[in-house]
Amino acid sequence: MPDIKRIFIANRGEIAVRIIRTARALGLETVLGVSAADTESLGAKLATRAVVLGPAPSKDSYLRVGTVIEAARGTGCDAVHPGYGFLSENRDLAQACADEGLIFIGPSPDNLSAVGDKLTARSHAVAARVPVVPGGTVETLDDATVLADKVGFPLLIKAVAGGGGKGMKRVDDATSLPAQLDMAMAEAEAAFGDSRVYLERFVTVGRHVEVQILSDGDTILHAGERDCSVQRRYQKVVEEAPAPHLPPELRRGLLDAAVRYARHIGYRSLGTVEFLVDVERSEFYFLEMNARVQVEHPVTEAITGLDLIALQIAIAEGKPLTLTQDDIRPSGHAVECRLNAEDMAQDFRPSPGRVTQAWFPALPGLRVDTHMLPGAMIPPYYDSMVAKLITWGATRDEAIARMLTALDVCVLDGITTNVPLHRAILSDAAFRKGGVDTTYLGKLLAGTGENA
Amino acid sequence: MPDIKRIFIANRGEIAVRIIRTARALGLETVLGVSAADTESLGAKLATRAVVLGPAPSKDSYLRVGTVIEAARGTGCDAVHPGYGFLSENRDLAQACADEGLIFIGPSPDNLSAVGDKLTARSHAVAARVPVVPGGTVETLDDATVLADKVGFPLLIKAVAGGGGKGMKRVDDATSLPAQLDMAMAEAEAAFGDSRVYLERFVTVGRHVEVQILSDGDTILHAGERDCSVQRRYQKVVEEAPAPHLPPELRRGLLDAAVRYARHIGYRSLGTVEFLVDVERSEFYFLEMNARVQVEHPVTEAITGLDLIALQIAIAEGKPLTLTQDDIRPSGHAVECRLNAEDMAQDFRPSPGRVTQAWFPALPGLRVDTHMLPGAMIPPYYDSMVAKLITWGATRDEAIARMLTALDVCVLDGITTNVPLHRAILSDAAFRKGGVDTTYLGKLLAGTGENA
Amino acid sequence: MAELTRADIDEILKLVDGSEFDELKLEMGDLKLELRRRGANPSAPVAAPAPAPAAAKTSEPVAAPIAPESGGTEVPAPLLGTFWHAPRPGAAPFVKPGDTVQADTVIGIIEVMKLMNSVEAGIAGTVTEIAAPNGELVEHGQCLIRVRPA
Amino acid sequence: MAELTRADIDEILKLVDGSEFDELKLEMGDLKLELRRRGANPSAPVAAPAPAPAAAKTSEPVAAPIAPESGGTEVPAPLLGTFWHAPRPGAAPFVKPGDTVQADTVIGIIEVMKLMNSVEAGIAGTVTEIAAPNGELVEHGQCLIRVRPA
Repeated sequence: MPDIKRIFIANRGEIAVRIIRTARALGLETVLGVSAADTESLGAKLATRAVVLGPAPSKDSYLRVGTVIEAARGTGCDAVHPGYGFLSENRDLAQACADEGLIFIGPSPDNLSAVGDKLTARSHAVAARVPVVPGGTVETLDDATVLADKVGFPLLIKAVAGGGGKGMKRVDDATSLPAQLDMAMAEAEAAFGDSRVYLERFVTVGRHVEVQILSDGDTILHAGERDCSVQRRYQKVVEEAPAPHLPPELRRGLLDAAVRYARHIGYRSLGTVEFLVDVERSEFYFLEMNARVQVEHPVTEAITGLDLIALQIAIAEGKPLTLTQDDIRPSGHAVECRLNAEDMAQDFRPSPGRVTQAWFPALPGLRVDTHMLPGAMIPPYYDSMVAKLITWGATRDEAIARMLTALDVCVLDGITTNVPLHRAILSDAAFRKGGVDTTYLGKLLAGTGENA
Repeated sequence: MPDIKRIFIANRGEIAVRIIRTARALGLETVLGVSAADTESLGAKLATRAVVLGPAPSKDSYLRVGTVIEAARGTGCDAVHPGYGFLSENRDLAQACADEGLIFIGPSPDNLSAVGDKLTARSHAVAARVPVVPGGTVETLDDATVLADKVGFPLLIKAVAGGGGKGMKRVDDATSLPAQLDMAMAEAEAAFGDSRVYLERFVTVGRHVEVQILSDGDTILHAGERDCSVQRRYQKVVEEAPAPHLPPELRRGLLDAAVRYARHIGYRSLGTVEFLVDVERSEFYFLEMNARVQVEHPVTEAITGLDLIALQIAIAEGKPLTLTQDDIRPSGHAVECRLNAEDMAQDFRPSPGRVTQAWFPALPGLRVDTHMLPGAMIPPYYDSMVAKLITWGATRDEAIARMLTALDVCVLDGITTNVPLHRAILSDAAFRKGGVDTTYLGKLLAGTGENA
Repeated sequence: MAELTRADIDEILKLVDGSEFDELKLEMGDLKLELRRRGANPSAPVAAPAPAPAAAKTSEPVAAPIAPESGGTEVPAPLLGTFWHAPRPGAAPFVKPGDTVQADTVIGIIEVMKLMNSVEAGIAGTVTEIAAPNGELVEHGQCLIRVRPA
Repeated sequence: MAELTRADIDEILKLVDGSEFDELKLEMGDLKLELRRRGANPSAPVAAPAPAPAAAKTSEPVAAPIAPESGGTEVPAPLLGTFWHAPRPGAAPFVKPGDTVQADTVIGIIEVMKLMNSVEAGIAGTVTEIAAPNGELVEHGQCLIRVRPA
């Protein structure tokens, strides 16, 4: 494929600015497609050109495949970068790019199909000998007893025909299995006319650990793992790399599994394989693969020195990776805090508005990815993330200390942000110890954290 | 001395912002004294409070010792940070602070006297066995022949009673000495009624190398050297650390001499000893000592990881240094480019005005110290420096490559800057080879550089 | 940089005073001038949803707030795409300057991925200018043609 | 950079006064002028929802230009220092509200490092307010007292 000269960016906010940063460094032009609400955004000002895709609501602008393609062609772009969210994993966009002779800076439509659906993605994991959460369908108590023996307790019983947690039962030991199974099958029969149920291991203490993949289709490398266990309602809040206190053999297993998965589906681009780490059993299970750049990619960049966006572009141009696995030598530790315009005191309600002051000075080991400047408007239509602070340290303690300093020194006035939440997390003994699980933040917020 | 709680900053521009950055990190309050032209500056907005010292001209505001003291006391400050330039090496300010019970974040009045005057400073160098430019007074040809033998050729003859280069003669070899001496003495007699002349070694190829000193009065440490040979009309343009291709024994001699000098005068604070390195003879001579933080201090911070402003404050509080010389382990290489609002095409005329866009994104190894934001006004009354870009790299080549990328990626619109000059220097083969002398930039600009 | 003198400002004031405008904002280099007529509402917030542009259905005469210099009201592109003056290559254009249009008169087509979207004038009057070139990209909100209201 | 004089501002004031405008904002370089007719609503911050229309009180005369709420022209501090109301502790103040001053009437002292600088009113009229407290720091340009011009 020919070298890219002008990239159409089908995104907004900090990731649009992040892509423009690397494009400028590579000497590439950029065209940013914006909604009518984003015409004055930093990205719109920094891009070589900005075009208005449509009105403020995403469905009328950022989510319109045809409009994006039309805009990219009409502005003479030769490639489309979808960022994250919006159309980034949309098979139709990738396909339309292929049909129109535009380079999609992401994986192939087939790759997107392979990972886009949970069940398909899981079946690929099984085929690639990547562990998934143990479980299976049972029709009788005998089946259930045999399977429960393999799966272990606690376990979950779900109706095969059900969904959304309906009729789900947690079983803590073998004694209560028969009664719970009876009840679950009766409920399933009553609710769905299908008494079959599914038994699955219940992970009491789980960590979210994901592996960064880089693949040119032939060479498949990993760039280490990230720990994203600090979540609020499945939204990542703090991420870090590497994952603290991960047993070496578990880490090795994770990294190998991620590469094996990517190889199995013939993946070609930047991507991330997400795992649930079962802390009590020291095992891990495949969750899903994200076929795009992640919000938290900077922590990987901080410990590896790579420019993942530049590599993503090079792969899209058809260039073979010139790196080998040995060239990627993570050093030190990095932490990322997502600053959101939201009001913790009002149940994290988004707080859009106009920024009066934004100052993110040079601090040792600090990187800030943001589209905030004094006077910036945060429209109410989109994600409330306004900045990512990333600190690097020779040790995890140093990275955390630097983040606490950054939170004190940086200024973002005019809007309410979740900075107090980040201070609380980074000062909390359990977090500082390292290796918290996905229930951690909920407990901290409920005041039942280790240190509450 | 008690801990400082509120610092009065008697400066402006990027250094005011730099001091506020460290003060915020240390949890200290700041009061910024501004002129009427700087009330909307970034520093004025970031400081805990800003007070207007006087009208725009420096002599009516930033240079008024009494006003600064009055303002510091009236706002309840317990310390004064003078930055660089303005009153930073003013003995009266240091003395007035002492008289008024304010901590001057700098050396003692006696230290300032010791280095404030060129001749006094030089005599201290001689007393401390720190090399100065070889030379001496002669009254006869015999004297001159003996001395010339020691000083070597080329040499300069100056009238002892003269000044400002009047009657200065360059002598390239022993043959021409008698005639030139006769002429010089006759001219001196005619001009000043005093025929005595001074013979001094003429350094054909000289580099400006300076040593960062840290002293609590007992412990005197150096934080390595900086090379500031890229100068235009005695103004530093590009600085770096360490000095490239400096012979190890010469570097050791420089560092030792700087510490010796500081110890000799009982120096206590942050300071810099400047040397002229005679490349052809592999010798060095004392130039002067700057008793303040330097514009180019970030290159030292970049290779040592120190926060020099924080150390300067701690020393001023009377805290002993907790570092030893072995704790300061420079690693890698750092380069600084001074971005000035000036028009190269118009003989570097300052180009004040309003900044329309300012964007300095996170790039690997880049630090930016600036007071620029979109909408910032650059008043015509002061220095034209608007930003300092500092890049660090594991090697000098990497630091330079990163700077070239930074110059491409960063945006500073609305004013004319010297960015093209920096691109030219950093791309020039002679600079990239490393170790250029102080005539380098003049030749590059005149189009007679190695690569012109 | 452009410089306004006091006399200029006087002139502007008089001019605006005699006009039908409620509000004036002027920025020239580092000069910024804002005027608002007594009793007039401040202008709409910057980030508010775009007001329904062309569909001025009622009988209120539309002021010519935008681009008064061209002598017409802008008809903005309702969506991004390729703007076509005529129903097919070679055919006569839907409208040309001097034509009279009604609110429902089709003035052009915007193509998005082979889908042809006809665009109506949204206002009755006389076409003064075809602003967007044939066969080229128009952004959402970009001026397609200008119409002097009837 | 263009500079507006006090006289220019007076002129602009008169002009606006005779006009129908409620509000004027002018920025030139580092000069910034904002005028708002008495009773007029301040203009909304850019991103705020539009406020109810200003209840303009029509023909009321325009108040003094700067700080109209206090009813007087500001006498600014010519330099930074400690402001003293009286020549020495315990003595009667130089001026108090209600006093009549001439342009050369001393209204206070600003002390800078033991140096006493007397400050003159610079305008003739009646003192309406002593704005800066006794014995405290005043910045350059800070309002010391207010005078209703004669």
